[in-house]
Order: sequence, then C-alpha cells, then structure tokens
Amino acid sequence: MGTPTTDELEKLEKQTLVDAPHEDFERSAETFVPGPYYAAAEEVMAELEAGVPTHVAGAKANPKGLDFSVDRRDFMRLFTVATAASAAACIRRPVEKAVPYVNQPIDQVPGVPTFYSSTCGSCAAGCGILVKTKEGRPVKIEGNPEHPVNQGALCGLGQAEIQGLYHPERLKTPMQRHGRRLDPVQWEDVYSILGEAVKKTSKIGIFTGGSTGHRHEFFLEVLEKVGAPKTALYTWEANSIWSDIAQAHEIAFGKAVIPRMEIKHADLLVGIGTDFLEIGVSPVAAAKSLSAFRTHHNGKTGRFVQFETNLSMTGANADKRHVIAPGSELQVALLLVRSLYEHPKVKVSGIAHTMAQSLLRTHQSELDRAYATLQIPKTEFDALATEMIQSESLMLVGGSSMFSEEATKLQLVGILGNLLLGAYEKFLFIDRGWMKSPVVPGDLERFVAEAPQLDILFVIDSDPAFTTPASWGVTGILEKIPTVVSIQSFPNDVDLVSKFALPGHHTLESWGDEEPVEGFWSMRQPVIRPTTDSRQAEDILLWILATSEKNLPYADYHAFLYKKWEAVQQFSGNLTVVYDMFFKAVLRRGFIGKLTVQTLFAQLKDFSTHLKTLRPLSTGLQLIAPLDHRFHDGRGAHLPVLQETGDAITTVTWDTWAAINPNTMTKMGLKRNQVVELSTAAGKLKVPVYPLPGLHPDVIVCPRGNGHTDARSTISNNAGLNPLGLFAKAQDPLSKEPVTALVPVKVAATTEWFRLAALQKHHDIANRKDIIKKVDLPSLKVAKKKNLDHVPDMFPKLEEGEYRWGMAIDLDKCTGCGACVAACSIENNVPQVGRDQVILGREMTWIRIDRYFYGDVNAPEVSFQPVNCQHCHHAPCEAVCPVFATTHDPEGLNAMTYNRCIGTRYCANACPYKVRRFNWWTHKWGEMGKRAQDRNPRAMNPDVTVRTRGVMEKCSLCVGRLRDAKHEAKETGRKVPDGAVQTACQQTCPSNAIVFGDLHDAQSRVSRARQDPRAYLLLGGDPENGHYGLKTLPGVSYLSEILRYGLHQPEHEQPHKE
Amino acid sequence: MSDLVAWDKTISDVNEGILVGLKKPHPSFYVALSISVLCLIIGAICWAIEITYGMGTTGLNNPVYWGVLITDFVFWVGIGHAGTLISAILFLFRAKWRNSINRSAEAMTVFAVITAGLFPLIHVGRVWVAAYWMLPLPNTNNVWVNFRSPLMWDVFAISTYLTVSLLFWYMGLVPDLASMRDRVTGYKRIVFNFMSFGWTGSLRQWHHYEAGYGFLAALATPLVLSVHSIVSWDFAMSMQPGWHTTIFPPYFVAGAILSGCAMVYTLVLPLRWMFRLEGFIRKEHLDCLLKLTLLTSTIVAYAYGIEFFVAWYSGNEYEWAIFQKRAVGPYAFYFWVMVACNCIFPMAFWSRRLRANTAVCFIVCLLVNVGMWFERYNIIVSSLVEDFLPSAWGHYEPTWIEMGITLGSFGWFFTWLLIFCRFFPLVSMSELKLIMPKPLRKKSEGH
Amino acid sequence: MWTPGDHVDDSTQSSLVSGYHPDQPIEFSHKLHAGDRKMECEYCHNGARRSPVAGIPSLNTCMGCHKFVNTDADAIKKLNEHYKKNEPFPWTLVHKLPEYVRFPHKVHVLAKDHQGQALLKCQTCHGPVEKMTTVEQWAPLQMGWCIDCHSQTKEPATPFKKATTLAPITCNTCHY
Amino acid sequence: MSRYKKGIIASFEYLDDFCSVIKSIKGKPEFLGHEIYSPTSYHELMEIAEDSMGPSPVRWFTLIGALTGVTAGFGMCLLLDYDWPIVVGGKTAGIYSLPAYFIFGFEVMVLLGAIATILGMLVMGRLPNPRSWVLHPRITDDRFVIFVPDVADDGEEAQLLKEFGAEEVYGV
Repeated sequence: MGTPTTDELEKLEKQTLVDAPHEDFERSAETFVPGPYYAAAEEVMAELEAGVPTHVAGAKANPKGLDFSVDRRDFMRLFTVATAASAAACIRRPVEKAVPYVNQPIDQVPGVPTFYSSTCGSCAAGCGILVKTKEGRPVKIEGNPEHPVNQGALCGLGQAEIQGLYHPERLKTPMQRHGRRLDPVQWEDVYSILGEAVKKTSKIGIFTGGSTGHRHEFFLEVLEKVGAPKTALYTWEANSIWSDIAQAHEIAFGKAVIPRMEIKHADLLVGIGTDFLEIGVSPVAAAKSLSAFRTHHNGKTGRFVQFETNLSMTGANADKRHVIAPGSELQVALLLVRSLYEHPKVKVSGIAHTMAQSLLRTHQSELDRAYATLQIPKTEFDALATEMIQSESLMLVGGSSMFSEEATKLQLVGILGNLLLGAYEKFLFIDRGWMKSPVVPGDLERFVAEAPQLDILFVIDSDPAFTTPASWGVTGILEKIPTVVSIQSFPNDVDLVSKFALPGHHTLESWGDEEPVEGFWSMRQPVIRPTTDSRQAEDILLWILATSEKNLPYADYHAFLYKKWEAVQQFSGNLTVVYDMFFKAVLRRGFIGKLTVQTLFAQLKDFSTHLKTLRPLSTGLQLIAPLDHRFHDGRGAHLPVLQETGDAITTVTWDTWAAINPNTMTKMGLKRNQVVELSTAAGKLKVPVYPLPGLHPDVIVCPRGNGHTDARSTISNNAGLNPLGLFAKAQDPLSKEPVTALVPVKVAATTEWFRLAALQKHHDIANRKDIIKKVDLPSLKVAKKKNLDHVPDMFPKLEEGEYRWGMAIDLDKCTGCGACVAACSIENNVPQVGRDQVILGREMTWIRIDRYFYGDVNAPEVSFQPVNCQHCHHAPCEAVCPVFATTHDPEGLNAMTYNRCIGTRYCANACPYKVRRFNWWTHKWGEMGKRAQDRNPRAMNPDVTVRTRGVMEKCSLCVGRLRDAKHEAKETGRKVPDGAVQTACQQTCPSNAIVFGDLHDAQSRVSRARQDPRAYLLLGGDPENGHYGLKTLPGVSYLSEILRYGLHQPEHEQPHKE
Repeated sequence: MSDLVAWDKTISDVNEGILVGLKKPHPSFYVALSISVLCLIIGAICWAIEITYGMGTTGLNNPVYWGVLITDFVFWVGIGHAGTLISAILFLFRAKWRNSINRSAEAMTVFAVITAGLFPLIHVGRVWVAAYWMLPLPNTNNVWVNFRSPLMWDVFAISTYLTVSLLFWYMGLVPDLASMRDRVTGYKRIVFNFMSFGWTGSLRQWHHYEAGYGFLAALATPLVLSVHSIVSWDFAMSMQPGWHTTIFPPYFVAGAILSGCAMVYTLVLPLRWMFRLEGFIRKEHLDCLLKLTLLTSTIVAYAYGIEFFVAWYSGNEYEWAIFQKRAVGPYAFYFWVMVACNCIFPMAFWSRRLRANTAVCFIVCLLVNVGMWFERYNIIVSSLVEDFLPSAWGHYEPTWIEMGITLGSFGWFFTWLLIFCRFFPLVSMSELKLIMPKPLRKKSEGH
Repeated sequence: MWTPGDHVDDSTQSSLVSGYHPDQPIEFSHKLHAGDRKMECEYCHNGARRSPVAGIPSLNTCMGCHKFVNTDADAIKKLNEHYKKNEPFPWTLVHKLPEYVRFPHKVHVLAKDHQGQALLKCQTCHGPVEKMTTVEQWAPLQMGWCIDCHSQTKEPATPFKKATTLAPITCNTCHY
Repeated sequence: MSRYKKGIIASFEYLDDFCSVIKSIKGKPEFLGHEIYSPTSYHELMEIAEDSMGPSPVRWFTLIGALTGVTAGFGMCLLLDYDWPIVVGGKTAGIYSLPAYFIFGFEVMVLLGAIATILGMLVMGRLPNPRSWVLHPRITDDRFVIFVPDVADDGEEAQLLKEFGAEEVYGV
C-alpha cells in the first residue's frame, strides 16, 4: 500500500468507520452496529445469562467443593493433633540429617542448577528445549534460545510435559492382562513371553505416532529382522494436517514434503480455515514468525486476513476476519484463485496457468453461485486479490476445523494460489530446508485393512483407540489381534485392550532425535534416571528380539543412535573432529544442521484432474471437531496445568462445550450451560452449550482432546466429552485421513443443565475505556512518545534502588495461547484446584488471559490481555496489609512475604486488577488425593517457597531469578545486563509479547516499550487528556493493539485529533 | 420527664422490685438460655471445621474475598454502638428516659463487641499466627505492625471501645452491687462487697463518682463515632468502586445507631417481661427509644439516596455501574430488602398509635436488624462481585459453615446476655431512683 | 532503637536459641582439622563461594587424606567402610533455617566493604568453629540478628549521598 | 470511714428534710466531721457536695491520662517507623504518613483517659477498702443517713436532728 498520501489520510479520517445511524457513540456498543437479532456482544451475553439459574445449573455442576468430605475420623484426628500440639509448650527441635554425596560429580554443585539441551517429545514439531535440573532432578523445561525451530519459546503442552514425568499415575511396573484385569509382571517374563511369540510368527506390526528422527528407521530394521514386510510400520498422527499437506505436495510435486513457512518476510497473509497458531504444522515456529511479521516499525506492519467458519485462536488474531459457511473453504479458495487469475498484473505461466484456466472454466457456474451463498461480494475478493498482488503475500489453507473429505483438495488449491502469488521459495520453502512429514499419509486406512491378519502388534507412544472416531473400529481391531503390546509413557486407551501394558520412558528419560527440517538434526537425551520401572520403547524391542534369537547388533537404542549419527557427521561436514567429540558437542548444543537442497519446485505436475468435482454447499447445521490447542489430540489431558489453563477463546477449563452462534441459540431457545443432544448419523452426544460470537450460524464446534473415560488418570477421567463418536467412518479420498469435521447434525434441547467451568464469567468490555485500547495506523503515525510515570503524586518521590524492574506486554503480539500461564504455574509451584473449585472462582494461576468480545455478534473483535500483578508503585494492596506481609521493594517490586501473611485477604479486595490468589486449601503434592485440590504431580521448583493454606500469593516477577542474577552481578562487579534475567512467562512466550527489564536503564527494551506511542497503563485513564485513572502507577505497561484495517472502532475510542 | 411518666412505684420498691426478679427467673429464661447455648455449640463446631480444613470450606472466592463473616463483624460492632450512645451521649444530653434502659444497653454493647471481636479471628486465614502478630509486641524479627493499615486501626479501635464500655458499664454497676450486698448474707455478701469495692454511698464517693461518670461519658461519645468510622474505613480505604466514598463514616455510624436502638428495643421488651420489670421500664421510655430509631432511620435513608446521587454525579463509570447493578443486578434482592427494612418499615413509628402497639414495634425493630445485616452484606458483596476488570467478575454464595458461624455468634451473644441478666440487675437501680418522684415530705414542692 | 528482643539476640551465647549441640555419628573434630591443621574452610565446604548451599564435604574429600592418614582409628574405619559400600555418610544437621527464608552463602562469602576488604569470615556467623570439637550452633540465626548486621552503615552519609547500609533489608531479599 | 469511730447515726426518709438539716448544721463546730450518706446522687446533694468539697480532682486524672495517651499513641507509631521505615503503598514512612497515626493518638488517648478517670474515681473515693462499715442497711435502698462523730446519742445534737424529722437516731 506504500506510505499513504495526505489526502488519503484526510479521507480516512472523515470516513465514519462504521455506517452507524448517528454519531453518538457514547452509548453502549449495541446501538450503533446494526445486526439481525443482536447487534453487540454485551447485549446478547446478558440476554443469554438472564434466567440461567446460576446456582442450580446442572446436577454435576453443583460445586462439590463445598462437601469437603468431612469424615468424622479425619476431623477428630486433625483436631486432637492441633490441641495436643498447642498443649506441648516447648517442642524440641527435630533432629535432621545432612547426607552428602559419596563421589561428588565434578559438574554438580548442590544449589547451582545445571542445564541439559534436548528435544521436546510432546508433538512431532521437534522444538529444542533446555531442561533445568537441580541436584539431578529436572525442574523446568524451557525453549533452547539457539534452536532455529522454536527460538527459545515453547507451547503450553511443552511446558506442562514436566508434570508428565512426575505423574503419580504412570505405570509403576509392566502389566499383563488376565481377562479383564492387568496384573504386574516382571520384565524378564515379558521378554520371554514376547520372545517366544516373535519367534513363532513373522506377522508382526508396529503402530506408532509421528516422528521425523531415526526412530522409524529403527522400527523398520526391527520389522525386517523379524521378517515382517516394510509396510507393517504404521505411522499416524491425529493432526492430519501433516498428511494432507504431504499428500497434496506428493500429487503436485511428486514428493511428500511439507513447505517450511517464513511468514515474517511477507506483508500480507491470507488464511482460509487455517489454525497454524493452535495446532498446525509447527505452532511455536509459526507464532514466532507471525510475531515478527506483525511488528510495527517505521509505518510498515504485516496484515493477516482470515476466512473461517469457526472462531479459532488464529482467526481471533486476524486483522480482518470473514465468517464463511461451513465446508465452503474450497469455494472461497477457488474464488480467490479466480480473482487472482483474472487480475491484470498476475505473473503466472506454464502448468500453473493452464491448470488455473481449466479449473476456473469447469467450475464457472458453481463459483458464480458461490458469491451469493457466501454473502461475500466479488468486489471484496477482487480488492483482496489486488492487495495480494501489490504486496508480498502468501496463502495458508486448511486446519483442524477443515478435516473433511475435501481437506487435501483445499491444500491443492492452496498450492495453486501460492503459485499464482509466487510465494514458493519466497515464503514457502520446498527446495531448501523443507519440513519432513513425520507420518506416511494413509497409514490408518492401511492399518485398518491389514491389522486383522497380524499376530503381534506393538503400539508405541500413540493412542489410536481414543484419537480415531469410534466408527473406524480401531478398538475392535486391537481386540481381535492375539497379542497387542502397548508401550506408552503414560497409560492410555490402548492399555484397555492390549495384552501387555509396558511403561515406556518419558521424553526426559529417553534417547532420541528429530529432523524437523530436512538436514537439520535435533538431539534428545535423558536428563534423569528413570523415575519408575520404565524402559526405552526401542530397548524393549531389542530385548524381545534378543530373547527370540533374532537380535540386532545394538546393545541399546543409544548405540543405534550413536551409529546412525556417524552419517549425520558426514552429511553435516564437520569431519575435522573425532566422532565421539562431535557426538558430545551435539549433546551439549542440542542440534546440528546443514540444509539440503533439491529441485522439487520445477517438477510441478498438473493436478487439476483431482479438483474436477466439488462437493455442493450443504445448508443446515454442521458439526466440526477441531483439535484443542492445549492437549492437542488428548495426549495432554492428564496434565492438570493444561486442564486448568483454560481454552483461549471460551476460557473453559476441564470441560467440553458445544459452541454455537448466539443468534442460532436464541432461535433454538437455548440458554448458556444448557445441555443439548447432538445427533448425527453415527451417534448421539449430550454436551453443554456455549454461546460464541463470531461463529457462522450453521456451524457447531465441539473441540476434541477431552473426554477420556478410560479411568487411567483421575485427572482426565470424565473431564469433558469426546465428540469423535459422532463421526461416521469417512475419509479424505486423497490423503485417506479420517473425517472429523463438517458432518450434518441435529440439535435437541434437553432440560438438564451443566455449568461449564469457565474462568471468565463476563465476556464484553462493559463500555470501559482504559482496559483495552486500540489505535489505527494513521493515528499511530502521528502519535508521540509517552511518559507514563508522569502522574501527580502527593507523597515525596520514593527513594529508589539501583534498578526499577518493569514489564511491558504487547497486546498486538499476544495470541492468547496460554503458554505463559503453564510456564508460570510450573515455575512457581502454583497448584491446580480442579473443576469444582474453578466454578467457585478459586483458580490459582498468577497470570490470567482476559478475552473480551467487542462489536458485532457475527464478526466480533477479540482482544486478549494477559493480566499479572502490575507491581504498582502506589499499590492499594500494600497500604492495607496489617502485618507488612506485602511491602514495596525500592527496586519497584511488590514483595509478597508468605510466612508473614495471616490471611485477612484485604489486599485482594483492595487490588483493582484482582490478580491476587488466596490459598483456600493446603494442597498435597505428588499423589492423586480424594479431593480435586490434592491432585498435583510433584513437579516443583525448589527455588520458590511452597505456600500453605491461609496465605495470599501473587506474581512476584520471578524474584528468585532476579535474586540469582543480582548475586551473579554482585560477584562479577557489574550491573545486571538488559535481557540477562527473563521471567518464566517472557521466556516461553511464542510471540515475544512480554518484555521484562530495568526501567532505570533508558536503553533497555522494556524502557523503550514503556515510551512507545502505543503504551498505556491498565486502568490508567487517559493521560494525554489529564485523566490519570486510579493513579496506582503500575510497573507493568501494555502496548495497545493496532487496527490495521481501522475496523469498527467507535468514536470515543479514537485518539483525539485536536 | 418524670411527670409525663405515670409512675405507680416509689423509690422504696425499686430495690425490692428489681432484685426479686433475680431470685426465681421466669421458666422462659431457661428455654432461651438453652437455645442460645445450642446455637453457640453449632457455631463452635463450624468454626472448628473451618480451622481444620481451611477457608476453602466457606463460599468465598476470587474476587469476593469477604462475605458473611465480615458482614457479621460489622453487624455486631454496629449493634454495640447504640449501648454507648444511650448511656454516654444521652447522659450528656441529660435525657431522663435513658436511666431505665442504659444498663441493658451497655450490657448489649459489651457482649456485642465481644462477639464482634471474635470475627477478625474467625475470618482470618491463619488464626494461629494472626492472634499475636496483630499486636505491636517486640519480637525477634524486629518487624512491627503496619500502622497505616485500616485493619490495624480496627484492632486498636475495637479493643479501646471494649475496654471503655466495660469500665463504663462496671462503674455504673458498682452502686447496685452495693445495694445487692446489703440484701444478702454469707459468702455472697463478701463477693458483692469485693465486687463493689466496698461502696458505702457516702457523699464524697457520690461526688467523685458523678464527676468521673461525666468524664467517661465525655470520652465515650467521640469514641462511638470514631470506632464505626474506622470500621467503615476498612472498606473506604480500598479503591473498590462502591466502597471508596467519603460518605462511609457518617453512613456507617448512622446505620450502627439505627441497628443498635432497634436491637435494644428487641432485647428490652422480652427481658422486661421475663424479669417482671414492667414497673420500672415504662412504656414512655421505650417510646422515646422508638423515636430515636425513627430519627436514625431517616438519616440512613438519606445516606442511601445521597450515595446513589454521588455515584451518578461523579461520572465515574465504574461507580455508576456498581450502583446500577446493586439496584437491578443479580444481588438486587439484598438491596431491596435492605431499603424496605431500614427506610420504609420504620416510617410506621410516625404514628403514635402504632408506636404504642408493642407487637408492631417489635416486628419492625426485628426487621430493622435484618435490614442492617443485609445492608452490610449488600455493601460488601455486591461491590466485590463486579468491579474494574469485567473479566474478573465473579459470583458468591455463603455456605452452611458461614451460616453456622453466624448462628453461633447470636448464640454466643445471647448466652452472655442471659447469664448477665440472671445474676445482675437489668435496670440500674441508683439511676432509676433519680428519675422517679423524689421522696419529699411536702408533695407540692417537687417539680 | 532498643527493644527487649535485641537482648535475646546478642551473640554472646544466649542460651535461649543457640547452643544446639547435637551429637554426630563420628566425633569429627573441627578443632583438630581447622584449628591445629589450619585447613581452609572452603576445602571441605566448597559450595560456599559459588552456591547458596555451602555443602557438607562428600566422602571422597575425606578419603582423599584418610585413605593414608590415621587409618587405624575406629572412626576412620567406619568412614572407610561406608566408602567401600559406596553408601553416603549421614551427618547430623546443626544450622537449619526455616524453609521460607533463603540464605545464599555465595553473596555473604564474597561480600566486600567499600574499601574492597572481605566483610565476613565464617566465624562471624558460625562462631569459633576452630575451637569446637563437634560443631554447635553459636549464633541465634534469628531474623532480628540478621537485620542488625544488614542495617549497619557501610558508607557514612555525605552531603550529596545518603548513607548506604551493608545489605538491603527489604522483605524479598530473603523471603521469596 | 473506719469502723471504730463513736457517734450518732440519724436516718431520714425525706430528701427535703435531709437537705435542710445539712444546711443547718453546716458551720456548727459540734457537728464537725459529720458524714452524709445517700442512696443515689440527687442533684441537690450534689450541689451541697460541690460547695463543700469543691470541684472533684478526678478531672486532673482524666487530663493526665489523655495527654499520656496522645503521646503514647503518636510516639509508638513514629518510633517504630524510625526503627525500620518500610515503604508501603507509596506512602513514605515517618511523618509523611502522619494522618494514619492520628487514629492511634486518639484511640490511646481515650483508652488511657478512661482508665485514669476510673482510677481517679476509686482513689478519690478511697474506694477499694474491703473493710468498709455499712452504717445503715437501707442507705443503698431509700434512706438518707447522717453520722456525727463523738456525740452522745441523747445530746441536743440528736435533739436537733429529730426536730428536722429524722426517722430514727441512735448511737454507735
């Protein structure tokens, strides 16, 4: 668009942003934006809340937190102990032991943490991690700053994986099934039984999850050794975006590759049904790239336009969002390709040209009709096409809300679109450093066909029983196979039907490697001796082969890797050094890479034959079951910190909901939290309703991931529901992936209520102006630097220390993913309290993400705002504490002294931001107690004090890390450099939205962010016009969102012109 | 005043009339005592459960960190203030009708403040450290208490108020103890003589007694106004919309006196019947008390109105949102019960006929107390539930533990009150004689 | 300002708090090692200058010498037996701070006064260890006692600069 | 009023007789050291006490108590702020947060003032003397009593008292 000329600026300022009937914006939002039934989110939310019996909602919903199961014995025991203790006047000091090492390892200094680099195993993206261990015990997983895939960040699932290591419900010993019961058995017996079985037959198969490292190569060698065909290895991931893209590129270019996308170089990103931020190919890499793409400096910033039917987290972060009919993504892509193709300045030639021409001619009539059904005029497509041609742009298509029969077709049209835009080798790289596909497309269908003939099946680190729709009958097939051996790091549904359930190593206990990008290898090494009696999955196979006298020439999987990595040394060209030294260097750094080059782009083939037929747009209600961005396909459901982080859009924790457009809900006469019965051809499901603005009226969204009823973990056991039962057996003809979206559904209201455990009970901004601030591009150009600390104050200037710690959160970059909430809870030993306590409003997370809907119900603007303790200079909470439990540190921190707090809770009432959390209960760690509050794995950080009940706690800006950094600085005699200390949330934020540093140092990033024209203080009024709000002078400042399309910003929000 | 009252008793039958009530109390005394002890036990058990399991057993949550327990605390402190009002402020105003009910009012004050004193310990998260960390004792940590915190002001204010009203009440009791000493023999005589410091009723003692009583009343008067202002600062010192207003001190003091007078009336009526004191606590005295209740009810009504006006007039959208939601939001029930009980029902006292009908007055005064409890509940909960950030809005419902403790607090209060009435004269004999017709030989001379 | 609490904290062996003198599995004598042999404290407690935890020496530090020195003494035999069985030696803990306070040895050991001299010696807090046979707690290790030391003036006030104290006494210096 | 004094006791039923008696015997030397007893503090008697004993010194007790209270209240806050000045809520310690300390000044003033007043009443009334002598059982009921030391019960003083309507006069 280039720099706007002055008349463009004036035109923009005069043009009323919204065709409002009259100028009076003062009144609440619903009056000035016309809508069919409900204009604004505030009105519809209040409407749907009215009449909902808040306390009676749902039999299950009554918060059981109140029946703290007072059993007489328990109460009397505790009470007598308390009286006896107080009676014993002077208690002799208990004698404690100090037990040193026998041979102290040289690099281990008790009290000083050691870091190991490894690779995260939670999903197939292969992010590099640094594991902080203290006294040989992993304490925290953090992204490896040098690792190119995730550049130091980590998603919520990666952070929460440490809870999986210490999870008390991991299998303690190998189990063998006798009838309905699993009984413990010795490892030797397992090896001998399975050894005999392997000796007798060669019909053996291995079903495993996605992995890009040498793991699959090892399995192939094992199969070959036992005489099984190469096709007996079935690799499958529930996130079928991998296989869709790989299959599409196989059809288009002849090789199943996944393009590595670099959005940050582009200017315009157009997404059609894409959810790359939540679950796509590599969510953390995508978030880092998107964050760089949207950074605003000297007037230039990237724009993101999204066409989608469901309100996904990615769509919520789009600058302009079009709501399209469910299943119409393919039509929209073709319409966009048509506008691009017909655009005069398009540069396209060869096969792409002929393909586009033939495609558009065959679907001429359907596309003409599509404009009307989509209610998006052709001019809109043409304007977008011109914008895409003029600026550097690319298209991203497909996502977990579009895993239907046409998923791979949509990818093919996406490839065509990007060819027209010339995005390949500029933003989508397939010739140099493309991403390997962790799975072979179509393996599930092959497994369902071939599995019944198998005698032995090894299911390793995968849970097809839960993640595939029931109609595919995977559980039935597993039951029919004589011996199924399930080797998982955490028990799952396969253990219910398998003959053997063997405890596999957790990612932090196992060897391995990943090759996320071709030529780039990332190593995984164990950081702790196995905590339970588990074995490396590959070692189990080796032992079985050994006992069946068909052993492989490797002592264990480490030896196998050691041998395979010799090829990696040759390939990466570091030949000067001895191999063992090279291996140790890679172990220390974590990765090694030399991107390979291929000429795939040139071998483009004509794939228009696959796009001959288009599925007609079916009207009526359709159900989609997207993947949950917290527990992926259900693999994270046993981690309490993920269950309690709350979904990005609906903030619902622990439960599954059916999101429906509020207008459709009113038409059906439903109310929030009312239970409806969804019935499709395949089955029925009773699920509570959640009114979600921004959905298309004809779509019902019911996320997957929760609903484990296998009673393997009390955490995930009947938390939420599994919607996969509603999908009949259908598959994408090209990639053979199961269909989990766009199935016609009927909704029947029931009289039951089920109260969803939502963290946030009110969803709009209630007409308040100094919470979420937005600024559009023209006014940003003229905006000046801010001085937020210039607030009139009656008291003399506070005597300040050497530093003044402050934080800046950029709301334009925050995508609301919740990784910071998971990281903060792990770092600071924050307990999880369970569903009923969340309903009561007693969640304990120190940072919460507020999500506000704003504007029209059908296309709302969604704003995310992470709120932690603001560390105010004039803190209302400090003045009211009677015992000095919370005082102000001269370095700008609000210090919370847990042992001094007596629990009057006045500070929490006085805090205008409500960021303080109270310990209502004492939580038992490391066991699965009767009460929901006592179910916390013992993944605790020894550097942070654990709080007992009756004590207030809040974000301390990671004061432990600050203290260590200052000791370091004092030792070396210099000040703490900017960026040397990172808070846990800043460290893991995938989109660099949080900045922490010393506000006294004018050059530090946080000082610059605090003076940024977009900077403002939460509840800080409107300083330019002399209103200073609450004058609490917070240490945390926010950077307002940028409205790149000047969309829908009422008058009172716009910065004043005079 | 004494000529308005139709006295049918002389000062000679005062001692006889009052002390005979103590010999064999009406059987209903034992029924009342057993009920209140039962409630006390229920409350004690609930508190024990809460201590054993933690504050999670109450319905409190984030953002509503205070609820029923703090409502009880302010309710009981409020009730305490009427006692000092009647005994101190009306003493300075030389209001004659106070002499008949001042002893019961002071007793109510002392026991109400004792009950209120319990609640900071009940609602606090860690009571086993709170008890001694709230006092500025020298300690090995060298850390003192935060004198700028309203809760610290509370500790000092309420302990001073308890001490002063205790002393005030006991000094008033000394002459009566002496008269009881003169009517009993044996060990009781020694006990009463010790308790009345050997009071002989000599003019010297009366001279210094009256002077001291005057100064005590003078000191207690500002104390009454300050203590409930400090209790109101517990809320006004925070930035919470709906709390952060300067009207809170007078508003709370008026509310306190209203609930106090209503409570005095609801207590004196049954106790008068139970101990057969109709001869001494006359209808006219109670009539003046009802007039005082009417006055304070109008003040409180004004306070409600002005609070709404200030919120709207201030143009601060947070304040105005809170008050709108109070009137029409999910907690409107508590608000309208409060307004009805505190402002509308007491208007019945305008008519003399209704004031004479004790049944109506008893019900209205009971409702005023209910209304005052709801007022504190409404102030605390309805502004905590929805304040600045819409995302932090919540919902609060008390649990049976909190209700059990509230019941226990009434049990605790009435147990103490009934034990006091059983052993000590409910009416101050020496002061009653002051307002009864003087024993003169020539009738005409008396005014 | 004097408070009765100060009296309790004086470091002259007040009996109320310090004086905890537990017995050890073997009579390791600091008097012999640190006193007579003048061994450097940080030879055994090597964590003092680089970690918050000073650390009890591991068994191989003892066996470094006692593999040859005085091997016939029964205490050393017991030590050797533990070492052979590769079993750690359970000493009894003497100095113990509650969990909610964090005392970093490193900062105290490396603390310098404004002339650059080392400010503290191990004896400042642990008392004359070189004279003790088995170690006993010499100082009360109470908060008041720490605060007195922390709030002593490091550099006296000059007309332009306020006086600086030896160390900060803000709450989150030790409680976080 | 020790128990071993000798003298006569006269009890009156009516207040006006009693006041006239006291006024009449006010200056007479033979009635010197007489003691008056009354069931309650009628203000006529109080006026008599006022001009005979002057204003009660209890007020000095109250003043001293109140003043020590104020200094104690403010002193406590400011001294402890001086010992460890902790900054809280942007309020610097010491004299800058004086408004908060007015409350302690006031509260401790009232506390010590009230305690001093009670002490004053007891001390001036020479009260806690457990061996006090109950002259007449009905003093605390409804009789006014006057005790004249070192006088015979049949002398003209007793006669004078009878004339003023004494109900009974007897020697002790």
